[in-house]
Amino acid sequence: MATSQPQITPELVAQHGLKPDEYQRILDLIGREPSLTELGIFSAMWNEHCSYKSSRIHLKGLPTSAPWVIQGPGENAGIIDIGDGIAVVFKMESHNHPSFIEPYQGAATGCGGILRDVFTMGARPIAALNALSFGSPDHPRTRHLVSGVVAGIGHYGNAFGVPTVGGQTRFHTRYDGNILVNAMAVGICRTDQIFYAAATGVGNPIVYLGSKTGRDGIHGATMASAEFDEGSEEKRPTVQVGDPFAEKLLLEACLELMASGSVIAIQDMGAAGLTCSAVEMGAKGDLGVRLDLNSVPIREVGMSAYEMMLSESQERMLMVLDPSREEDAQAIFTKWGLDFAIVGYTTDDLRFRVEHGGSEMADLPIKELGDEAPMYDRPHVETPKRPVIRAEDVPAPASLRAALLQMIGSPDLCSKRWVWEQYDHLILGNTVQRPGGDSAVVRVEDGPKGLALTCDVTPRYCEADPYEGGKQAVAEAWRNICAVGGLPRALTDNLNFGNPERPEIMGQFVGCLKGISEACIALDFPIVSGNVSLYNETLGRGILPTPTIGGVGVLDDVTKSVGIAFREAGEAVILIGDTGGWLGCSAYLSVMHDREDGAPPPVDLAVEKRHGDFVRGLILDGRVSASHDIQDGGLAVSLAEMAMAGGVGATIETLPQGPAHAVMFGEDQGRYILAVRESEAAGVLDAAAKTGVPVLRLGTTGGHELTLPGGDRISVDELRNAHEGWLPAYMAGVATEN
Amino acid sequence: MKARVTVTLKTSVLDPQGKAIEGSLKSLGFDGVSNVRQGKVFDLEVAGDDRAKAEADIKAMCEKLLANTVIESYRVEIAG
Amino acid sequence: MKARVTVTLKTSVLDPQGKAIEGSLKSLGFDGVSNVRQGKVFDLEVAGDDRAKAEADIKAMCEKLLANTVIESYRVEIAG
Amino acid sequence: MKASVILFPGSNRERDAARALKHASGQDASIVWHGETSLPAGTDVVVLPGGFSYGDYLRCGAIAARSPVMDAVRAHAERGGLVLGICNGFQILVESGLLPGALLRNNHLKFVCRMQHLKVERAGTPFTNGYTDGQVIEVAVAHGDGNYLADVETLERIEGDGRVAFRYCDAEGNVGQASPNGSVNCIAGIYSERFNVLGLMPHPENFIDPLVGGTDGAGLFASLAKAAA
Ligand SMILES: Nc1ncnc2c1ncn2[C@@H]1O[C@H](COP(=O)(O)OP(=O)(O)O)[C@@H](O)[C@H]1O
Ligand SMILES: [Mg+2]
Repeated sequence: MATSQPQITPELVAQHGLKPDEYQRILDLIGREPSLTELGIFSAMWNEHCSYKSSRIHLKGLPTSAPWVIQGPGENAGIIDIGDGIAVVFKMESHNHPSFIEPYQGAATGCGGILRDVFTMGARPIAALNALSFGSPDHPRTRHLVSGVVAGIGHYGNAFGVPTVGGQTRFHTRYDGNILVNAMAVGICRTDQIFYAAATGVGNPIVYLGSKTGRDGIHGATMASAEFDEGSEEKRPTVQVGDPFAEKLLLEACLELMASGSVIAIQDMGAAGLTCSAVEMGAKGDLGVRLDLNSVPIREVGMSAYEMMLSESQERMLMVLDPSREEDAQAIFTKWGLDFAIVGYTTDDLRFRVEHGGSEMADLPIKELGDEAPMYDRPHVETPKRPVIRAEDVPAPASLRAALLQMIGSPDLCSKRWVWEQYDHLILGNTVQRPGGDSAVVRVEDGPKGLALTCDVTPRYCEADPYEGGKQAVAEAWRNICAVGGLPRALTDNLNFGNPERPEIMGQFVGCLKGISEACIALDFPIVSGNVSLYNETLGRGILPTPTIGGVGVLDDVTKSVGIAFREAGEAVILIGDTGGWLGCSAYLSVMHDREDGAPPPVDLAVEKRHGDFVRGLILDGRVSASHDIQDGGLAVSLAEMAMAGGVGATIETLPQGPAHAVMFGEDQGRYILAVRESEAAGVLDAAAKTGVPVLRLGTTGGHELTLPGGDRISVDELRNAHEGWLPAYMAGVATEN
Repeated sequence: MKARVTVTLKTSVLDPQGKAIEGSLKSLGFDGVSNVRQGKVFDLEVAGDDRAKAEADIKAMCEKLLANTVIESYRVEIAG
Repeated sequence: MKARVTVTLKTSVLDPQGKAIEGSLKSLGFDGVSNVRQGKVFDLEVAGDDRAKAEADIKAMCEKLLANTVIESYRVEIAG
Repeated sequence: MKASVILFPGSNRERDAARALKHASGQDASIVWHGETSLPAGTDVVVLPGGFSYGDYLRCGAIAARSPVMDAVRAHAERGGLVLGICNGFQILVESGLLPGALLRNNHLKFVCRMQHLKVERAGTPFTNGYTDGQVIEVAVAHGDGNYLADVETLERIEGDGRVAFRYCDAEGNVGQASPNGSVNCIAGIYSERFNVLGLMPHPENFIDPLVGGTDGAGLFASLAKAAA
């Protein structure tokens, strides 16, 4: 073992985020004191991000299989089979903390990371989505964070060349100190052209591809520590900077290389770059790995083994190559102007050995690095149930008309056009349903298949009742897919929570997961990939529990998909599902009364399934001209969105029983609004009755106004001004500060 | 008073632009060129003739807007 | 040899970025600021120690690539 | 029609362009690497596709404009061959001097992707004989640097010679407030002096299919196919 290494002091161990008992575990495992490089390697492998030590035990229980699932959690991304030999590869990942520190680069590199996860498996990305949670609009940093994050996501996706077709954007004071940036990428490949991380064969070359290694994002605390910092600017940790140009070249080079048949295994370098990727490739393939850092392409002089092993420089890949194809591989990468270097080879000794400057810097048992990582069953307490709020006890607005305008002009319900117009959502020429509706729909190559894609969660509900909130997040994703005519197939999740060492937070996590699992099982909607982000907490205040669900659905004939827009006058407007006027925990309560109390609406999964299947059936039979699910803001907001989208109004003659404001703004689940040709109306109502689906004809489309019972009339233009106004005005408000 | 602010990336921060430009210069035949890094300049005028105050104000502008001090450093020059 | 190239928009060309930045600075309370113009700097190294040749080469780089002489002008400084 | 789509590092709408060309002509376009020094024999139309060649670093299109293949493209244009530059392709054309002026950052400084009406200022060119004079079409823009600018004399010449191909306008065809980027005279695209080179910021290549936003872009490629036939 190399000498001239600093003493491993308790402080140094602590700076590496390792608890004393975890360090003891290391000593027992290797039977000696680790070198500094080894300590760094352990800290990378055993941190929450890589080892999932707080969440693993609970994630085990998730439903992850179905006949169409090719690859569940555990690889770079999940994979499903959509028929005709086509596989869909997708995953969602967070870049929360980096985006709070440097919003533009943080969000950009987040997109880069998730795109890499997808094309590492051999898939060409065809769509991206993003779910964003920001602090209160009044918070001094919010504006700066919004503009930086959106510009960063836009720049990376636009330059890379993937359409960003959907997502969510919310504001809540509980994110003031911890914003959430969850990015999702979706790609396609042939089912027989999928690539995995597991290395095979002894003595095969391990190749480094992509950009050079610098001191990007190296473990802050450690780098700052006096021992080997020499206080020099050079060595201080630096924010990762994304280079979408390099990523685009890496994509093309990798796909070309994969097609040439010379790739045995491939793994992108994400968090703790070289360390995690090399260990994973070896461990998954039951092989040892020997790295020679002298041949790692570096950007800065005098980088230590420690720095190279922990660097998070972007746009890099590790690959096990068929030795006989070395020249062709090299040629492809030279053509694309990317670095290509053989940095090691596979061995049969199940050791992870790292050499630098002629001395051995690390020699560790490769499987134990992952398998023996700590796993905690942290104490958790259930979130106390909240009382159900009766609609009668919630004040009605002076004017429904004014209330609706205020609702659709509120930060969470307003149009997010300002966001998605900064994203190229049309590139590739396959975007059939654009941002602004329920799910986005993208055609798969030249068709006939299409994918329905959405991101959903209602953190308000999860905070009030994690179990119901977890169910609801999955149910809403399912609904958003059914609403465009898609068959929900599988989902990816991004579980964002506070500090798991606090039993209440762990209770939220466990509760949400229970709800999510039940919904996945009931809706035949397995989880194939995901990501956990914990410790989203400032000064002891955690974020709202935010388990973002990324749903993927399939249309066998993409031409059958429908959007939310009323297009024709004289069509029947039909409500699907029961309306009880549930105002507890609703957007109405928070927007109009600045209250977030009460139990959230319960989700009946059997009902969700029945209604979703019914609506999808009608759409695929070509009997529906517009369709929208009912979510935040209730019936009135959904009606307004349908009128605004098509510039066609509607006259509503009939409403469900109950207090008007509860009926208009209540958030009962399992509901949709459909527009169908008058000639279809009777048949649709009849079919619903036969299937046991509650149905009610609300009125008829037409004109340029939304007319409510009792005579309230709002012109589509007035609705649009309220809906489109808030975000641009807010962003134009004051200059964004760094 | 006229002033110039020069904003450059901190040394160890990746500069993809500089990298691409260097590559292009080389392919145009300028082989001897190396370590190309790109930065920004802002030319601006500030009212008043209190040099010290101007300098302080411009520093504040850099901290608040002109430079992203997480990844960039800046220099302020006040013209004669 | 180290050198710095400064590229600025010709005065006749209006500068949307400069204008926007000026607006932001004003709304941040820097009322006295005016005529904000944004430009670029390139720091680079050239091989050899023939100052004149270096200067000529770098001028050529500007003409060929670094500046778009339709809208930009440039200045070359060679560090002592 | 024999079309060649030039592939620069960072181009990302080359497939979209090739698809539109094939849709119009039934023939596959050849994808030509930027390092080539000649075009495939018999090339009728050269297309510089959209994207972020060289990451848009330095200036959009600046580095690509100096790549080897551009000499061949220049020669093709001098022979009177047809050249179409879309978005980043337009930026490359101005950077390479094949078209006058420059494309600056959008006046609002943000990337903008949205549907946009265009007025066909001049039908009957090899690029627009599928349209009528003054026809209003709807396609999309998707760019951060589409703010066209030229000095006064150049601008007068372009306008005087009727070399403005498309202007941004509203649904009724009113030019004025409709520019998504602040470009002078709402210019969305211009021709070379001989009308054989066209550069435009919007993306007709993504509008060839009623299922995906309409077919208003198809006319441009149909025109090319006709001209080259
Ligand atoms: N950050 C974002 N990026 C892209 N699209 C977004 C973003 N935020 C919201 N949207 C789009 O705005 C529309 C409204 O969002 P949302 O209210 O969450 O609808 P839903 O719950 O039906 O997905 C959706 O089409 C969504 O894709
Ligand atoms: Mg919806």
